[in-house]
Amino acid sequence: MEAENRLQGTAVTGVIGEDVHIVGIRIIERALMDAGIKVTSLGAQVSQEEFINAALETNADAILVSSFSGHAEILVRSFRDKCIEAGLDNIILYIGGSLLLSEENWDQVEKKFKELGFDRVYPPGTSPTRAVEDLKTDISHRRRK
Amino acid sequence: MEAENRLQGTAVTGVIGEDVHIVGIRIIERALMDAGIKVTSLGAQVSQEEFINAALETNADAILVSSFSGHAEILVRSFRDKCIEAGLDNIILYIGGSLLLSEENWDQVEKKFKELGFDRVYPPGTSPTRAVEDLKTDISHRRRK
Amino acid sequence: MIRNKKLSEEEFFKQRKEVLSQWHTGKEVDLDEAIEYHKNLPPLKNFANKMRYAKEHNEIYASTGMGKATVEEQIELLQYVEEHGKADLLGLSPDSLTRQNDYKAAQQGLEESMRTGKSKLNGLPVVNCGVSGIRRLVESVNCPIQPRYGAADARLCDEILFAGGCSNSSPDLFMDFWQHSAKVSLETVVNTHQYVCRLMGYYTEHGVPMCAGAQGFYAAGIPPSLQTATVIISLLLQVEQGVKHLSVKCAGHGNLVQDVVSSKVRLNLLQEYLDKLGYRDIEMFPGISFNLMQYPVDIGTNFAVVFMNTLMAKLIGAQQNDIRTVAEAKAIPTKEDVADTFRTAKAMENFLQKQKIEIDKKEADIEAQMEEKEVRSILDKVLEFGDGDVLVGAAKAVETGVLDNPFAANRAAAGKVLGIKDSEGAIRYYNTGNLPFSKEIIEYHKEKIAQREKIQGKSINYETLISDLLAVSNGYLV
Amino acid sequence: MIRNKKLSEEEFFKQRKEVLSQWHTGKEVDLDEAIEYHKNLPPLKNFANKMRYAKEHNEIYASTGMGKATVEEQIELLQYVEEHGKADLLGLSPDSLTRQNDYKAAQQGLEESMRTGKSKLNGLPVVNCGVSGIRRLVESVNCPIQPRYGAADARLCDEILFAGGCSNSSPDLFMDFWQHSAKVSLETVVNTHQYVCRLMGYYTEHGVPMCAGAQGFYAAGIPPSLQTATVIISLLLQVEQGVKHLSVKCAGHGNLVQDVVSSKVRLNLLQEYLDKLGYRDIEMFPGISFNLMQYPVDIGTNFAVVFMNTLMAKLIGAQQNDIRTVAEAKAIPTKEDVADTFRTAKAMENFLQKQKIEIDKKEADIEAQMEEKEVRSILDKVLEFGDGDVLVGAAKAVETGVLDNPFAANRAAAGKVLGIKDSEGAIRYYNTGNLPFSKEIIEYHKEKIAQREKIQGKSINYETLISDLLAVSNGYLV
Ligand code: B12
Ligand code: B12
Repeated sequence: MEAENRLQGTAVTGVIGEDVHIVGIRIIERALMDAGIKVTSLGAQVSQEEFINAALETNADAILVSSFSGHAEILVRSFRDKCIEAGLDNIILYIGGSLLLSEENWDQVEKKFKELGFDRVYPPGTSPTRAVEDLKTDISHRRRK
Repeated sequence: MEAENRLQGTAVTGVIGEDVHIVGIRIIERALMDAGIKVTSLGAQVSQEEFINAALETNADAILVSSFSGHAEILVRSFRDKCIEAGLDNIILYIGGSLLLSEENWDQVEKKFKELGFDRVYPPGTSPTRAVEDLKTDISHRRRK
Repeated sequence: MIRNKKLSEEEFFKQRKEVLSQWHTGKEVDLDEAIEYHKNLPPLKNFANKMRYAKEHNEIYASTGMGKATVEEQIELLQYVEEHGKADLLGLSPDSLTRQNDYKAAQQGLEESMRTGKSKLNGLPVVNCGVSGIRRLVESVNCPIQPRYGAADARLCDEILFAGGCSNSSPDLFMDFWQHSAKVSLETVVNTHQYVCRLMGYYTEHGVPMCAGAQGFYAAGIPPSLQTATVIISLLLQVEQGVKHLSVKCAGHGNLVQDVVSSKVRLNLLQEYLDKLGYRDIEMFPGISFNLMQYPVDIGTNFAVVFMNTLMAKLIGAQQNDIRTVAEAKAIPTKEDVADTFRTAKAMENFLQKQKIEIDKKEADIEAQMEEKEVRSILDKVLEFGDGDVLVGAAKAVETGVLDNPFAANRAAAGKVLGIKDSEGAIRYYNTGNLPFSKEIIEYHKEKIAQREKIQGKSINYETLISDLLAVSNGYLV
Repeated sequence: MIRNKKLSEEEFFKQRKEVLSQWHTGKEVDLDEAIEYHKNLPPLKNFANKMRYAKEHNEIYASTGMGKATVEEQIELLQYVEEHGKADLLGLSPDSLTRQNDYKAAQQGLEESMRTGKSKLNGLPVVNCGVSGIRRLVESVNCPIQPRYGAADARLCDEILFAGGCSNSSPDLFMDFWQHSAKVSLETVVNTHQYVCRLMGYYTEHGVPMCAGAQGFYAAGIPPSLQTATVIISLLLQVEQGVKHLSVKCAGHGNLVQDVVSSKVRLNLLQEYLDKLGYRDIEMFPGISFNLMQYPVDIGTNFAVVFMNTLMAKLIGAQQNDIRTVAEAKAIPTKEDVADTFRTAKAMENFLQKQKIEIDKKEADIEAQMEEKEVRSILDKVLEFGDGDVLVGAAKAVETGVLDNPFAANRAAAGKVLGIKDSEGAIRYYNTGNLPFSKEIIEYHKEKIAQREKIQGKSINYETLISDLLAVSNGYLV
């Protein structure tokens, strides 16, 4: 327990595409920082390239993408591939927010974005604590590899 | 047209069974009277026998049964047969109100009560005018026979 | 013979034997054991206690009727509504055969429901379920369960409900006489109600607070003063038999000034008559319902009705927000219907709880003055008729139309009084029938109606009456 | 260079050429023809006219955004809502690619939506649909269609909307600068907004009333004075360019005294500054929205939110009741979602229209005094900064945090100010950042917060901030 609490990590956060919905990710960022994770916050309207460059610069463990516009499916196409191309081999990728335009079965949404290369997918209303716990676990796994 | 307007008839009205929902039928009665139909109003909590006796006494063209309790199906069982037994051979039978306990497809409800011997079946929210028009038509048919 | 006088213990227990023998479950009722049972329930399962808690904490509780044909279905419903509807009070509606004391037919319905697994009754056959059935309900949830029904003779049903752990009832004289039975006499209803109240008084005297209450009668479309008069009469019957906790209900019609005023007038005059007639230490809990003749079929309009009901509750300082579910117009509501409705009401209550809003004071003063005069005219006439005995007077008042109701199911109502909305949606007397009103009062109402005719540019007729009755159901106030 | 000065006709038409060449549909816009087109529309299809009608008839109109990817889908939506939602105003939300001027990507989305028959955009790609597309919408319904969106650069989109027959827009300086773009500069947004307002002024001067308006910024969780200051600045930009009809919007937070007061203060101070700066004959239409950070997921709570919004609208005398559909938290609402919500709002409005209710006057007076002082402090500082020019001052105020917003998407915001609820649900300054407030003001807010801490018996922290932001979404006020 002790060890886990001291465990640190670094993450890049932002809202992808033309999207300005900033509040959800702000809340997540704050929780991550409180948990001792170093956060590079890119804010709203961030492109895939900006995410990747920031991750390279900060040697990040994870990229946390937020999206509320309903255009996520289009906006994250081949994001994982580009990460790998840039040398971010086993970087942790999360996505959360209001991902699709119409209300759909959550399991299906999750499956879709996992296929698009994300390790974890979060619906609206996700508790920050959950995201923090997940990230801590995933970072410790990643580092043990 | 003229003739039709002067056409009269007599009807017995009431709420069947243990049911006290009196307002719907009061509104219908008033409309019938305004249209020149003689109404014998039995009020609430009327038994099958009371309906039949009143119809015999007044030589009625029609019996209008109202029911809101949701117990209508049980309460009107063999009503048509009893009418025939009592000599009310081709009396017009209407029923209206909130007939069943759960929301069901109206067509089905209508079918059910037609099978139970009613000539016409009316849902909640029926306009009094519609009932009056129907009754005038049916009485004129009946009298022509 | 009608008399507003407490039943002697002897009379009461004599009658009680007879009552309990009406159906075999009557044998299950043991008064001393029941009192012990109540004393061992958590304090906030007691209805009066919960009402007092609400009053002290400035809370408003949604309440409504809810009834299924079997104890199992009823438990499922109550638990669902408690959890998903965030309910503070739960309801229990007996079916209409039980209300009419046809326990045999109710038994058939119960058995058929159990056999088919489908509810064949419009409520719970309480008497057939017996004391043990009701206790299973009471023990399955945390909230108090509020029996909600009217009946000409609820004696056995209430015996079983109380012994089962319920701690309130509405032995509402005029509601039950006029609205819930077609042929019964006032004398009979007075007797059965005195019995029930005597029973509630007995529990109360033995340390179990029982809460009674009244709303008068189903007064959609009728100005409030007539309802207020009947409420006060009903409550005077209750307190005479030893009831100490009263739920004083009011039917809103949608004009908030009128609705708030009528609740205030009701509470003030009740206190006045209680004092005058010497009843002490009576606790009152105001409640309100939006009294429609027909609930909206459209779901959107239904939510708007719940909202008005809650706003009324806030403005009058009610503990009980007496609502109907958003499926009311259709059929017996499902558990989801009830829970959705309760959850909305709860959120509205939460949003309104601490707000500082009020009705226009000047308008309210005029309205209150007139309404007080009207109620006093009726009640003083009733007391005069009865030579000080409010029930003796009530009997004569019904005969002469001094107490009246145009939409009574019971034949014993003059049925002359009619109401109509004014231009702002308050209900006015269109026809005062035989109400003992002064010229001033009659003129006041006439003027309000004339004002509407002027504004709308057309005169009022029977069509207007009907359209007024159905206005709110269609999404309008006037 | 920033200046609050009317664009000369020359400058305007020069810039206009450029704007219209950004996408091929720009060619369709012919200003003189468009003015004729407007003049031939029924008068009540004009937004300002309809607002005036509402004001004169004491009516409240529900309004909300609604957008589908194709003209056909949008027509279906609007007609459905007009009929089944009993709507008085219809909405039109452009998609977010269009808002960001990415007309190419929007074109792809449009084509894909047409091909698949499934909406692939979060709104209508207005520019791609062109003038003829918008006219088909306008002609398919009876209500005015209200474009509802924010964008850093809406010049082309508004050109097309106006030429298509729409007669209002919200060139809302701070909303668009802070909320609708991450990287744009204030100068750019000022310029684009001056252009749009000059265009609206042009129509107005040529006999077609165009209604602009502002809400300031998306101020969930932030006390009203800051929003009021930004609203007034936005509106001063608008009137300088020739706009004569203003929709003055306010974001309610749920405490009715505060919400009503902030609308009043906004209108009064706006009038004061208009007079002071010499703008005449400006018509104002108040509107209100319940400004939540997160709309409730639960349908019941959602209806309660619509109800609060409508109650606010009634209490402030709004013409526009700016609501969200009951599906807001989930996804782009279906036509049924919109119609259900509108129908409820309509019934609520009908029920409330003639009611005589009001907020507590004493409380309101104190609140109004403080809020006026706050707004004056900010605006006077802005004018001081700008040497009388409100926009020059605004630029400096943003830099120094005299105008601030903690939840801006734009990086250009000090982000120091924070709000928190007091014990009655009014929003107070938890942190006043660099706002130029007197000690009296700061103490007032501190005291209110201390009062809450005392009542709740615990001190306020970041968790409280978040739970306050989400309280209404979960069915509570505080
Ligand atoms: C506030 C808001 C706005 C504000 C944004 C202000 C700002 N700068 O942030 C404004 C008014 C500017 C706006 C604009 C628009 N919006 Co908007 N908006 C909202 C609203 C009301 C709230 C969103 C929000 O901030 N919630 C608060 C946070 C705390 O919510 P949350 O979901 O619980 O957040 C948690 C999780 O999502 C999770 N999470 C989020 N991201 C991530 C990422 C990771 C990695 C993890 C682990 C977790 C995580 O953690 C968060 C914290 O607990 C929603 C509707 C709603 N939900 O009520 C619509 C909504 C998101 N908007 C929508 C739309 C379409 C738009 C517009 C296109 C136009 C329009 N129709 O209004 C424009 C787009 C502008 C643009 N260019 O992007 C749609 C999206 C539709 C869809 N997805 O299908 C919504 C759902 C409304 C709707 N029903 O139509 N909007
Ligand atoms: C008012 C009312 C009462 C009042 C009745 C007052 C009175 N004396 O009339 C009181 C409070 C006493 C009452 C009691 C009960 N009620 Co009740 N009541 C209602 C309510 C709110 C309105 C009914 C009404 O009068 N509508 C006004 C008229 C004008 O409506 P209408 O339907 O549009 O009427 C037209 C048509 O129906 C048609 N029509 C009707 N009959 C006929 C007949 C013919 C021949 C024709 C041509 C046309 C016709 O014409 C009418 C005029 O246009 C309804 C719910 C609702 N609809 O909103 C429940 C409702 C009818 N009640 C119901 C129930 C269950 C009860 C109770 C058992 C207990 C309870 N749960 O409340 C008790 C039963 C008491 C008893 N012994 O019968 C249920 C019935 C359930 C079902 N059918 O499945 C309803 C639907 C409520 C619900 N959702 O649970 N009730």
